[in-house]
This record gives sequence, C-alpha cells and structure tokens, in this order.
Amino acid sequence: MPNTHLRRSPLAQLGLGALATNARGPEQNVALRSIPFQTAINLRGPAKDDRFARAVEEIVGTPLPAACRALPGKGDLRLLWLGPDEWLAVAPPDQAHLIGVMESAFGVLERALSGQHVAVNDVNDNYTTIEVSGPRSIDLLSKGCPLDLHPSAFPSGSCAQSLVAKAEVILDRDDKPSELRFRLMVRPSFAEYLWAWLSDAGQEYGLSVLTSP
Amino acid sequence: MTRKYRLAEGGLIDRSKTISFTFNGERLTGHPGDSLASALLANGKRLVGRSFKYHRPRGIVTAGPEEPNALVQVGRDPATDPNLRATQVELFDGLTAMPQNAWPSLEHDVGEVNSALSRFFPAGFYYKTFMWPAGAWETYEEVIRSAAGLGKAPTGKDPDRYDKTYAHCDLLVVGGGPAGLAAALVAARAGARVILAEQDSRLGGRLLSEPQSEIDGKPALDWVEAAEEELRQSPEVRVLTRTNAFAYFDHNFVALHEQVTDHLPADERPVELPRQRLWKVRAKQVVLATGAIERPLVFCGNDRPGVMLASAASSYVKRYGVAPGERAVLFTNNDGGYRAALDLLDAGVRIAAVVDLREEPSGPLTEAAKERGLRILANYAVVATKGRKLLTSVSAARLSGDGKSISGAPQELECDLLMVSGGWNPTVHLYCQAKGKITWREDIAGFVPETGGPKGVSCAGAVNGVYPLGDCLREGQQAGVAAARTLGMEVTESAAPQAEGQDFLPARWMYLVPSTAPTGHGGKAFVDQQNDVTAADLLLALREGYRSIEHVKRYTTTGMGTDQGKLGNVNAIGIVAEHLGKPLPEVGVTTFRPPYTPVTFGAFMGRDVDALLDPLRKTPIDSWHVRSGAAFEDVGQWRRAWYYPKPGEDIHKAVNREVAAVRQAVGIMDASTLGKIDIQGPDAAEFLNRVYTNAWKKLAVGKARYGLMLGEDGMVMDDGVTARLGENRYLMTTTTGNAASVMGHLEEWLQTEWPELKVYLTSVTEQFATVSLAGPYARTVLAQLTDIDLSPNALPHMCLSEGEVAGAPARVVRVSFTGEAAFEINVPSSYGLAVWEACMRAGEPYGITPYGTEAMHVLRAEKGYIIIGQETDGSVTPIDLGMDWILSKTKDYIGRRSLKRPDILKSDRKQLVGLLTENPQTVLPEGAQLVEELKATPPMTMVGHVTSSYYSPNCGHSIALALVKGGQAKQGETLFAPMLDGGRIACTITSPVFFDPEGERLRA
Amino acid sequence: MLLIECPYCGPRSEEEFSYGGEAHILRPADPDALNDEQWADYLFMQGNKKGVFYERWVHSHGCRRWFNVARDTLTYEILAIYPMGAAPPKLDERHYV
Amino acid sequence: MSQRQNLTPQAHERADVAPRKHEGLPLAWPLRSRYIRLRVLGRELTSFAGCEVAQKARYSIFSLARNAIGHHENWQAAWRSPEPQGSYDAIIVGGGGHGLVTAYYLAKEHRLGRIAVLERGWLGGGNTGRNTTIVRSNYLWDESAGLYEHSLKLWESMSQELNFNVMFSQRGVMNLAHNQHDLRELSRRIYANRLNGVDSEFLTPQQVKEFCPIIDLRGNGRYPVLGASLQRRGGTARHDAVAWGYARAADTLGVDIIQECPVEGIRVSNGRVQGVETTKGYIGAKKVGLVAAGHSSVLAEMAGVRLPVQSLPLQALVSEPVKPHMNTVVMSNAVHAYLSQSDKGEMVIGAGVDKYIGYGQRGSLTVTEGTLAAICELFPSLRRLRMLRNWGGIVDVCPDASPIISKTPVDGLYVNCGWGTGGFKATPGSGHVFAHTIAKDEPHPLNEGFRLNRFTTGYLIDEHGAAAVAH
Repeated sequence: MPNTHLRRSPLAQLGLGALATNARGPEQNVALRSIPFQTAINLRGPAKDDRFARAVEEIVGTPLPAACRALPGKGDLRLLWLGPDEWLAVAPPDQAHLIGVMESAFGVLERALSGQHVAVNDVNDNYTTIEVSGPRSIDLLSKGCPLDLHPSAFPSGSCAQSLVAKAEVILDRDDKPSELRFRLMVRPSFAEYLWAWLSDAGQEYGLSVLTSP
Repeated sequence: MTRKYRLAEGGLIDRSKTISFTFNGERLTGHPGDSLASALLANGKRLVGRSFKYHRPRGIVTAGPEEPNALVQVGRDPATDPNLRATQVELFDGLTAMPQNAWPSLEHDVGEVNSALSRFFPAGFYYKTFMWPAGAWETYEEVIRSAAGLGKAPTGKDPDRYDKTYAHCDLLVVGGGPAGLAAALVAARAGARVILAEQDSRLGGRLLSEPQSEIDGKPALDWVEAAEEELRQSPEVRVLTRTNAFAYFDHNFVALHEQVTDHLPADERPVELPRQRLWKVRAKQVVLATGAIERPLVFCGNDRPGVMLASAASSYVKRYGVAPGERAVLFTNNDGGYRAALDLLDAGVRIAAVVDLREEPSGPLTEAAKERGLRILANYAVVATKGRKLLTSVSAARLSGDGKSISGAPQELECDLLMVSGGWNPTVHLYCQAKGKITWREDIAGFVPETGGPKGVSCAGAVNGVYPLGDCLREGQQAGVAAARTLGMEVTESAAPQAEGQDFLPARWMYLVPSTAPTGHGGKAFVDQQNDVTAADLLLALREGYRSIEHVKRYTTTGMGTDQGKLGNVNAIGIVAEHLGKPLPEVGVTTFRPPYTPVTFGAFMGRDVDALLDPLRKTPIDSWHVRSGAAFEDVGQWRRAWYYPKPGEDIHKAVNREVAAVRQAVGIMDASTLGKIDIQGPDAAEFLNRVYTNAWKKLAVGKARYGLMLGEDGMVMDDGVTARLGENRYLMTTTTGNAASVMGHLEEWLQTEWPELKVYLTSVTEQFATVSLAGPYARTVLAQLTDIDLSPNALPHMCLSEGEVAGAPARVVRVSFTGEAAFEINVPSSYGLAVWEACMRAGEPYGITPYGTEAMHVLRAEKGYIIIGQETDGSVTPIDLGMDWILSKTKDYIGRRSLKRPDILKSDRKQLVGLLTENPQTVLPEGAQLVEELKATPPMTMVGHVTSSYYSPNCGHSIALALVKGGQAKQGETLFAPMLDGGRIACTITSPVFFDPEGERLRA
Repeated sequence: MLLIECPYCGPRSEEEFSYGGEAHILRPADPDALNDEQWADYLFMQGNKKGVFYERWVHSHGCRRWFNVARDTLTYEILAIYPMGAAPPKLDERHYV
Repeated sequence: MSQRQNLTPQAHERADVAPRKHEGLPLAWPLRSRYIRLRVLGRELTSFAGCEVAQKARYSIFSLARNAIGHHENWQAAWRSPEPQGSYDAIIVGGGGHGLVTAYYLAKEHRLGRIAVLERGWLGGGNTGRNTTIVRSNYLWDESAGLYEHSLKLWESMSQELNFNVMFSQRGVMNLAHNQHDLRELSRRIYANRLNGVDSEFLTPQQVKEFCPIIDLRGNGRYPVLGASLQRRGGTARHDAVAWGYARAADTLGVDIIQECPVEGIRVSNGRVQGVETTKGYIGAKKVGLVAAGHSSVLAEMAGVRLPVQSLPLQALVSEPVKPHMNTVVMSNAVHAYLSQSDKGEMVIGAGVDKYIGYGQRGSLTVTEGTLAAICELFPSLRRLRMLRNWGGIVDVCPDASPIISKTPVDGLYVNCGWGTGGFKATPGSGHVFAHTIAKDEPHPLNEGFRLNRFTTGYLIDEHGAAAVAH
C-alpha cells in the first residue's frame, strides 16, 4: 500500500499550521482554510442513460445533479456537475478506494451498454481545495470571480467552473447553517498564487486562517 | 489671508472644525466639507493655475468635474497626483496642493511670453513650421515638450494599493441627485438589488446647492437624508459615493471608479483599505440620472480669473458658504442664470449688473431679480474683460438688431466676479457609450437621449433635458418603477415626491457672443479654456478645409483636454454650424469616449501587481530546487529549474557539469510541467490517428510512441510521447508551454468536427509529478526504490510499467529526451517531492546530479532532438525538420493536405541541419543569421539562422542546430555567421545528430 | 464586455470564453480531392461579416463545451445561441455599409 | 554568457550602427523642384495631371508670420471638397493614410490623370487617427524588413516632401525581453535586421535602464527585463498630420478627395472592375484600389473577392498630460503593451486585440485592465497617472500577421489590407508600392511576397512575433 504520509500539500511551503486557528475571530469576517488530499474522481458518461445514472447513484449515493448543482452523497461525498456529460466526485482522503470501485463498476456497465462509453479519472492530486468562509466571502470572491454569487443566483448547493483572479477554479457552495462557505478546487501549481491573492484581497475584511482538517 | 469671503453662515461645512492645508507653499485653512476649490475661494485665492499653451492666468470656473482650469498637483512625490481638479478634491487636514504648468511661480510665469506671441501660435501652427532645416524637428520638439504637459508624474513607485471587484445588480443607478434617488428608492422598495453610484462625496446632486428647495413640503436635504438612510438600511442596496461611473460597455456592463481613502488625511487612511477601487458592474437594468452641466458663453476675455459659471457661484454660496467674489456681474442668456444673482444677493454680495443677451428678459427668476431692483442690461453682451490676475471690470455693449454684432459704445462695469450662464448640456456621455442615440432639442439647445434607446437603459431627470425638480423626481421614480417591472417585480403604485421647480427658459441661444472687433482680431474668446482653443481657432480650421467636426477637434485640439470638452463642445459645434450655415445637429457631435472623468491606472491594475500580476506556477518539487540554490527560468507561467550552480560556478560550468554527469553517471530532472492528457474511449486510437501524423492503431498496451502534431496549415504545432495504458485508454504528453493549447485543440476537433468519435479527454497535467532519471546508472538507482522489473527485456525503451516507487503508486515509462537510458517516474503529484528526495538519497553513491532545463537542452541538441518553439516557430513543417519518416502515407491527419501545397514542397525551404564551427571552442550565438557569401556591409542575403547552440562537453566541441535554405542537400558546405561587431564565424553544415547516432545508449 | 449564455452553464461573462471564428465550416471529407485554391479557401477564407455573423465560442474556463452563436458584429448584440451540429437559425440580415 | 556568445554591450557600442539620419530619397527631388518653381509662379494656376488645381502657398515660419499679420484670414484650404466626377482612371476606396499616399504616388510618380479617393467618413478617421503612432522597421522576415525599411526611409523625409510637419520624432523604439525565449527571438531578429541593413542593437538590462530610466527592471516582478532590442531610427509621428499632409499634397496634384462618400457596391463585368456605387451615385473607374483596413473584406465581398482577414477590435488609450517623463518608445510582447509620451505630454498606450470579430470600434475592459497592469508593473511611477481617453479601432489581421498588397482575381481591382497592428508605420511605403501595383498592374519588388495567393501556395510570412500584440 502507498505510504500516504509521504504526501505533501501544495501549500506546505506557506507554513499555514503556525498561522491557523480553530475558529474565525470576531473581527474577522472571512476565513481561509487549506484542505489538501481530497479524493476527487472525474466521471464522464451519458447523463441521459438511466442505467448509467443508476449505476452512479448506487456507487456515490446520489442521483446525477442538475446543471451547475452539487449534491451530497454517502460518506461526506459530494457529486458536482461540471458539464453536460461530466461530473466530479469529491470526498475525504479516506475514500480513495472509490476510484477502483467506479472503474470496475463502469467497466462492467460499459460492456453492458454497448455503444455507450464511460470514463473515470483519478484526479485527487490534480486539485487542491481552498475553503473560503465567513460573512464577507462573497465580497472577497467577487473581487476576482465574474460569477454572480448572490444567493438568488448562486444558492448553497450551486457549483460552477470559473475564474478567481487568474486561476481556474471549481467553486462549490456548501453553506453551513450559520456560515457562508465556498470550496475552491484549484490546480496545485496555482494554489500558492490563489492563496496569496485571497489573503491579499481579504485583508480589508479581517482574515482568519483556519486549521486544515 | 482675509476671511471676508467666508460667509457668516450657511453651507454644508462643519464650521466647528478648522483644518489646515497648503497651496502653492502657503498655509491656509478651511473646514470639513470644503472642496479645495471652495477653500481657496474662501481664502481669496482667485488665481489658481496657468493655461496649457499660452500660460494665461486662470481661476476657478466651476464647482464640479467639468472644471477646465483649476488643475493642481496634490501630495508629495511619490504619492503625488497631477492634474486633479480642485473642485473635486475634498479638503482634509494636511493636504498639500501646488499649481501646475507655471515657472518659476504661479504669479510670475515666464511661459506667459507665449501669450504675448499668441498671434504666431494659431491652431495647428506646428504643422506649418519647424521643418527647417530637415532633421531639426527633434531639437524643436524638446523645447515644445518641456513647455507642454501639465502636472508632474511621480518619480518613484506608488506606495498605495488598489482594488477591483465585480458586482452584479438588478438595477444600477448612476447619479445620486433627485432623479437617481427617486429611482433607487422605488426599485429598492420593490426588492431589487440596487447599486447607486454618485461621483460626489454626498448624495443630493443639485440639491446640495439648492438647500432652499422643498420636497413633499420639507427641506429638500431632509428628504435626501431620509432617502439615503432608507437605501443604506436596505440589505440589497449598495450606495457608492465618491464613485464615478466612467465607462459603459456592451450588455449593460458599467465600470465605476471609487475613491476609497483619497479624502482622508494620510494618517487616517486605514491600512487595510485600498486607495481606490474599480467596480465592474453587470446590471440587468440601468437608470442614468447623470444630470446636466451648465454651458458657458463664448466671449472675448472669458478666461480671466473671476469668470465663473453661474451655477458654480450658487454652489459656492449655498453648499460651501463662500462668496466667490465681492462685486459680481451676471452674464446670461436665460432665465435660470438669475438664480445665481439672487443667491449671491441673499448672501450679501453686490450685484453690479446683469448683462442679458435676451432682447426682452423675462421668466420667473428674471422677474424676481427685477423686483429686487437688479440693474438689467437687456440685449447686451459682455464684449471684453479686464484685470491681469483677477477680473477688475467687464465691458458690456448693446447688440445690433440681428444680434450678430455690437451697436453702441461699451460701458464698463466694475466687478471681480463675472457669473456666466449659457444654458445647460445634458450629461449624455454614458448614454452614448451605451450606444444610445441622442437628438438635438432646439428649445433647450441641448442634445438629449432619444426615447426608446438600447435595451435595459433609461434616462431620468436633467440628462433628458428635464429641469424642474418635481419633474426630475417623477421621471426618476418612473424609471425605477419601469426597471423593476421589467425584471418582473411587483411594484406598488405610489405618488412621486412632490416639489416645485422651474425651467431655465426662456433663453436666447448664441454660441459666439459678438465683440467690438471681428473674431480673431483682438481679444480671445475661448471655447476650450484648458487647451487654449479660441473661436478664431475654430474658424481658422474651417477656413483651411478641416470641416468635419472631428477634424476641427483634432486640428484645434478643442475638447481634448482633461475635461474632455464638458464645457466647450456644444459651443464649438454651435460655432462651426453657424459658420458653415448648417443646422447644428447636422454638424454632429464627436464621439463620447470613456472615461467620463479620468481614472487612475492603478485602479485598472487593482491587485494584479508584483507577485500577483500573473500566477507563477510551481511544481510539487519546486521547494527542493529552491533549497538547492537552483537558478530558475520562466517557461510560460511555470517556473522551472534552469541549472543548479555550486559555489563558484557560473552557468557554463554548472551546465557542463550537469551534462557530463548525465552521460557518465546519472542525472535527475523535474519534468512535472509536461502537459498530460488522459484519452479514453473506444475511438481513442482513431482519434490519435487523426491528430498525430503517424499511425497509432497498432500500438500495444504498455507501450509508448513519439508523436508529432500539426496545425491544419501543416506547420508543426507540438510533439510528445503518448502511452497506451489500456485497451481504450491513452496518456498523451505535450510540451510544457503548449499543454493548454493542445488540450484546447483536441477538444475543438473532437467536439466540433468529430462528435461521432467516442472519446473523452481529461487534463491530468497536475495529477502527476514526473521525475526523470537518465544516464548509465539510472536503472541502478531506480532499482533500489521499486519492485518493478526494470531490466531491458522487461522494460525496454518506449515501454511502461506500473508499481510502487519509494512508497508511492507509480507509472514508470522508459522514454528519453537525452539519448541516455532514462526512466520517467510518474507519481501522484503530492508524492512528487518524497520520490525525488528518495531518488537523491538512493543516487548519492552514484553521483546523482540534478540537471535543469539548460542541460536538458544541450543533451537533446547533442542528439538532434527538436524543441517546439525553438527549432520551430509556426512556419516549419515536419519535412523541413527532416522528419518525413513520421508522416503516415496511408491515412489522413490534421495538416496533411497543407503539406502538398507548392510552396511547401519547394526544396529551398529552410531545413533543419547541424552546424560545426571552424573553431571547435567557438559557440555560435543563438539567433545568428547565416550567409553563404560575406559582404563588406549589409545588406547580405541570409540563408538561415541558428536555432540552438551550445558547447557540448560530451562531443568536445560546440554544436548548433540551424534552419538553412535547402540545407539538407548542402551537407559539408561552409556558411558564415556575421557578428554584430563586424566579426564572423565560419561553420560547416552537418547532420543534426552529434552524439550516439545509432541510439545504442538510450536502448541500454 | 459580452454576456454570453452558455447553453449548459447559463449566462457568463466574456472572460470565461474563447472565440472560435466562423461556424459551419466543415472539414472536407477528402482533402486530397481539393485543389490548392479550394484547400486555401477552407483553411484561411473565414467569414468576416459586418452584421449577423454565425460563429463558434467555447466556454473555455467553464464547462469547456463548444457552441454556436449568432451575433451582430457591429452592435455586438447576441441574437441566438445553438449547439454544435445544429443548423443555424433563420435570422434577418442586417446591412451595414 | 560567453558560452552562447550572447550579445555583449561592448560588441554593440562599436558595432555598425546605422546612421541616425538618412539622406532624403531621390524620390523627393522632383516634387521639391516643382515647389521651387511654383513659388516663383506664385498663385498662378498650374495644370497637373490634366486638372486645374490652385497651387498652395508653402508653409513656413515666414508664411506663419505673414498670416499672423492678416489675422490668419488668408490661409488657403488644405484641400478642396469636390463633387465626384463621372469616372476616374483610378479610384482609391479609403481616405486613411495608406489610401491618400497611394493616390499621391499614383499622381506623382505614375502620372495617372484622374484619381479620386473616396472616404466613407472623414479623412484619417479610421486607424490612421486611432493608433499609437509608432514607426519602426525592425521586422524579422526579409519581405517585411524590406517594406518597412522602405517606409521608414520615406518617413525620414516626409515633412519636407509634403511641406507639412508630421512631427516624425526618431526617439528610438525598444522591444523588451522578459524570458529566455524572448531573448532568443530578440537576438534572431537583431541579427536579421542588421543583415537587412536595418538598424538594430541589443541592450543589456543596465543599458535599458539608462535609455529609459522609468522602467523597473526587476521590482517584485513577474516580468523582469532581461534585455531589449533598440532601433534608434524608430520613433513616433503625429498621426493626423500624416493624413492631412498627404491629402494636401495629393490635392495639389489634382486628386479629388471626396469625403462622406461610402461605397455601397463595386460593379464588375467580364471579370473586370467597372466602377463603384456610392451614396453620391455611380462612379466609373478603370482601376479600383481598396485600402479600407477593417472594412476591406466587406468591400472586397462586393466584388465577389474573399479575403483571409479578420476584423478585430484593438484598443489604445492616453493618460492626462504630464511634463516630460519618458523619451522613447517601449514595447513588450510578453505583456502586450506599448508606451510612449506624446509631445503634448500624454502617455500613449497601445493595448491588446480583442479575440472576436468586431466592427464596433471598442474593446473589452479586460484588455485595458491587462495592459494597464503590465504598464504599472514595468513603470511603477505611472500607477497614479490617470486614463484620459480610451478608444478602439478595427484592425484587419491576416492569418500570418502580414499584410496583403496585391492584385485580385478581378482585373483592375487591387487590395491593400491585413496590416493588423502594423499599419501606421507602413503608411508611406505601403502607399508607394501599392500605387506601383495599381499603375503597372504588377507588384513592386517590395510587395511581391505580400500577394493574395500566398495563402494558396503556402508562402506565408509569419510575423506574429513582430507584432506588438498577440493576435
């Protein structure tokens, strides 16, 4: 088995541990948190085919989400819509085995669905996650993101691929009852840039760094 | 300085606090709520600047963004701002301002000599002279340049920070005057997301200067205050003051410029706040309530300090509690102008007379003035003014019957303030930028928006040429209701706020006021004060054939100053129209170009500066390179290790050492930046067949192949190795620089041309870190870290195997860009650093040497391998590269047909060759051009150029790759590379492969 | 600053998209059957219409899907958006000199 | 970097730098002598090219003084505003710089009789009056270098040739390199320029700083300056003056310049051009030259000719005027920005091209933001300056970023377009060789490579690297 302790976060250089606290301070209206090593699986397939949709639901515990939406599945998994035939399953690091489950399940399915094809890709390390939370989250993100993130346009449960400053991100809005919360999935090589950008842009709102999970 | 100009009461200033500032080195005082202009006037400072061309003394003309003259330099270098309008600078404690364009001082400016010589400097004079002797222009130019310019640019780096942000709303209201407020209120009550942008520091617009007005029976400013309170309390409303809506883009995208901390003393500016912010607003609906700007009159001597717009004089009295003069004359062509005379009279300022162009002055304000006993000179014009640095008197004379000349002797009226009113120009700038059409309204002599304009935009209030306060409020409310309803919101009908108010009519329109002498024969009537353009200049332009209004503008520079002609343009059009005998609207307007008022470059920059200007992409192993003292080079956005100098080594020594180590022992290289694309699906092989020039259908699982990709124009686009991972699954690698463009190219073809192919593409560039081990000991080193069988039989060249390396899940591919036996270890990128470090430890006994991109370039050049972007430049075909072997003859592929075009088949195209210099130690410069025949001086016929050139320690001599016309057939011939210093390097054309041509080492 | 309605993601700002030039140019099925002029026509002679233009866009920073747009190249008004492979909608010509 | 023998400063200081000034071309002489004659003849009417045209008084310091006494009321119109005749020997469609120069040389060197320039709006109202006025000739490929250098030489004598000060100021043009790839490309271009007889030299970062002290070589920069090429003979000119100067000179030679006369159709029969339909009626023509920049393909289509050009928005902007702050022209490919200071004191900044076809003469805010961020990075002292005006032009771009100056499949119809961002600097040379092409019905040796059918044969002249902005 691979030694997962060998893994290193793309933001390890920043020494965030020393800055991090467990909760956002009272004067701080926005918080950043690095969430490395998430399980991430890119899934491609025919959305319109019921058998495909059912197979996905069986594995991840949620039906395929509608356009620009994300749905929670089993075991803290979220299934994000990325495009008309593309989804991203995101889960905690311990769910990495899902990729094998999917590969074999869809392998079987593909053979059953003659004429259809499905693709599964392990993209765990193709992204890292930065969480932005706090009452000024939308103001902070709007400095770099052209999306309308107002709750009327982008309520909790929405997801989108877009830009934050000059980094491509997948935005996943998953508010807690009392707190706005966005997860930004970004390519590791852009992570330092994005973190620096968010820290700089968030200064005027008071910024906390939260402990990584 | 005397305080007699500050009125005892009135105004929206805080008299309980006195703040100090300096102007022109002199310490002065004012109150919070003052603008720099009002504070200067309060201190009796009437001369504030010098004009651009003639250096004429100039004073404050306006109280707003249209100010042409009172431009000042604020703050100390490097945090200094040139060309700020004193009328818009809010006074704060410690503010320092300097006048501009005057030397040695404002009072005594040697540039004033230009004024004396002005008859030799008509519009466009520079086009007619400075041509002799030929080539002397640059000498003249230096003198002209130093006389031109206004303020000074800072000399150092700006210490301030800037911000920018996107924003979205249902309704954007531009202008926080009565119409804008009414629109915002009603939309906010309907639940709309509203942004209200006001350029001033406070809401209220004209009401700030008309505090006597009443709305719904209460003082107007109480209504403003209540409206502001309500808007600020609404959660979906954002009120932005000090915010200039400066540009209108397509699809209701409006750019705003907010001055966040400029109005605060330096030590009170919160460090966490930016100085200024750019708002990029996408609005579903926009209401433009941008108001109107009073138009001056064009008459002789109209630029003397002390000449001021009538509405500005009212503002200074009413808003700032300042008397802008002691003894005033009003010069007007309309009833509205009398408002200023009455306001000043109320404030205790003497009104010497009213000079009214109208034959029979009438109207409610005129009547009020008559009742107050003001002396009115009807059918009179101001024909001249006197006073050097301040107005001392004006001459007024009776107009002739047709109003086109003067009849009768002028009479002199003593005054230090001449208030001028020539009607109003609706502020249609943004509406025009929104592609709205404007139309000329003869009754008010103004361009107003046509009804039924572009989608999602409406106008309300004075911008529509509607002036009575009650009408403005009603229009504003209607616009707000209409916008909300368009968005499908419920709006409950309610009465608009009620107010009295009147128009400024009747008026008598006159764009050029006649004088005692013909235009241009004495006395200057300025159309554009900032650029010193006179009515005579306009007539000269017309005389010389510059008849289009755009030509007039460009020839005379009218309207091209920092005020962009907000005061002068309509007068200029009027004068041109009159002279050409055309109706005014036929002359037309010049384009309303953004920005409405100037916007700081820093605001566009925002935080895209220094390290945040562009992402610097780092590999998972980057931190190791940094720790090891690597020198880096930027490749696209990536930072790559270039070489690893040891103490005392320069680039050459370091690279020579690295290159030798790879050939003799083992080298390690971070190749994580290569692009990687996962290709899956039953048609994956067919897809590869179409995008690569060679054949892919027979590649076995577990094997890899080099591929060359062309554009449809036949030119080499990218190359890389693609491995077959499974029955229907391939992993393509691309060059570092082209990773994104290749992915885009593949998706484009797949989606737009070949949707029938069952293939999915996924970019996995960053899923993997790639560590490349190369050299005779590469296998030995790797074998210590993995259970994968690395023997040449089990894992031959261009094959791959999966397993674990140093505890990480890994795919090892035998692929070589150095010509040595090499192993590319691909691991999930989070493991990259650990695997690299493990390799370093395992390789230590074997002298493992990290090598950077420079050594990699040398190694591959020894083998004659091309680098995309170095040997190719978008104009090179595979045939040119001698790579015909990779062009399939049995299938079609992108670019194939283009290779058959006649100019592509020619044998004298530039082809890839090797070059060996005569002196083996001499290294050709990259980029050097090659000739067959040397001449004493250029031009010389070039036959090619050096694309790559290095000293090769492994070959013991320098090597170079070059593209040479017909080169493949010219092996052995001698070429020369002329050097820039006159020297030359002789070299011989050879094969591009310099090392191990049989390729035995890489298969080892 | 266009607001483009991605057929999959909804209205998004111009920054998220890349341009793909004229729509409905099909790659010749048999390139060898074309003479040089015809091939050059396919390669380079893209439409450059002033008026209603049928063009391709890709939501490059979003869902990465290609689609077609009918846009007035003078006013920048977007008149229709339709998927790849669909026939262009019938729209009134707009004549500008 | 002796290993690569990269360009060392010493090598350049004593290198064969081209002389700062060139002699006026022989081309200029015939006109000059005519002027001398005309001055003797005074205001007499002289017959030129079969057309009665009032000769114009020369501009000079003396004429200025003389006219000052007369309150400037005796200046003549710089050009007439004639109604179109029924037909012409040649019609040039497009009254920008290139079109006016073409007409000028058709009259002057090729003695064509009746020539008209038809302009849809006002002279010089297109890209001539919208560009950032940079003039240089340091192009990579032989064909481009030949054409632009020919042009640059004409610039050097233009004010005298036209008796109209176009304020050509040879303050030098620097192209910056920000990475190793830039340096390699820069070096290639410098070597090529020098062997083509085009002045070009390499500057080390220190020399860059000396030549333009306001550049921040490193800062905290993402884009450090690693070197630059410098063409000292490059510089700027007053754009409007170029159109006006050539219009005045062409008018003097009898060319009818007709403004506000949009062409609505081109009549072709039997494969030969017959004339043009305009808002002022049909005008016959033996030859028609299209020189309409962004509108070229719209016009060519009227004659059934397709052009491989795309019309894209290109933006530029100026700051408020400030006292002299920089004395050269700086261009940077990597960050898509170019900058100079005008005589009036405005910082003149060229931005990037928008990516989609647009005839709206405006660009996106994103492009402005990107350009100004780059400018602010390279020149941190400019961050507090303020944008005064921002505008857009329509550039016609060819797939290889090189122009087309060519005959077309229609006899008697010629096209000059595809200049992308390079048009202004080429103005005199482009018009000169285009006039030759029209008059002789065959290309001038300098525009042979810029033929329309190169897209068929595959002989492209890829100047993407030379353009200041990415296409």
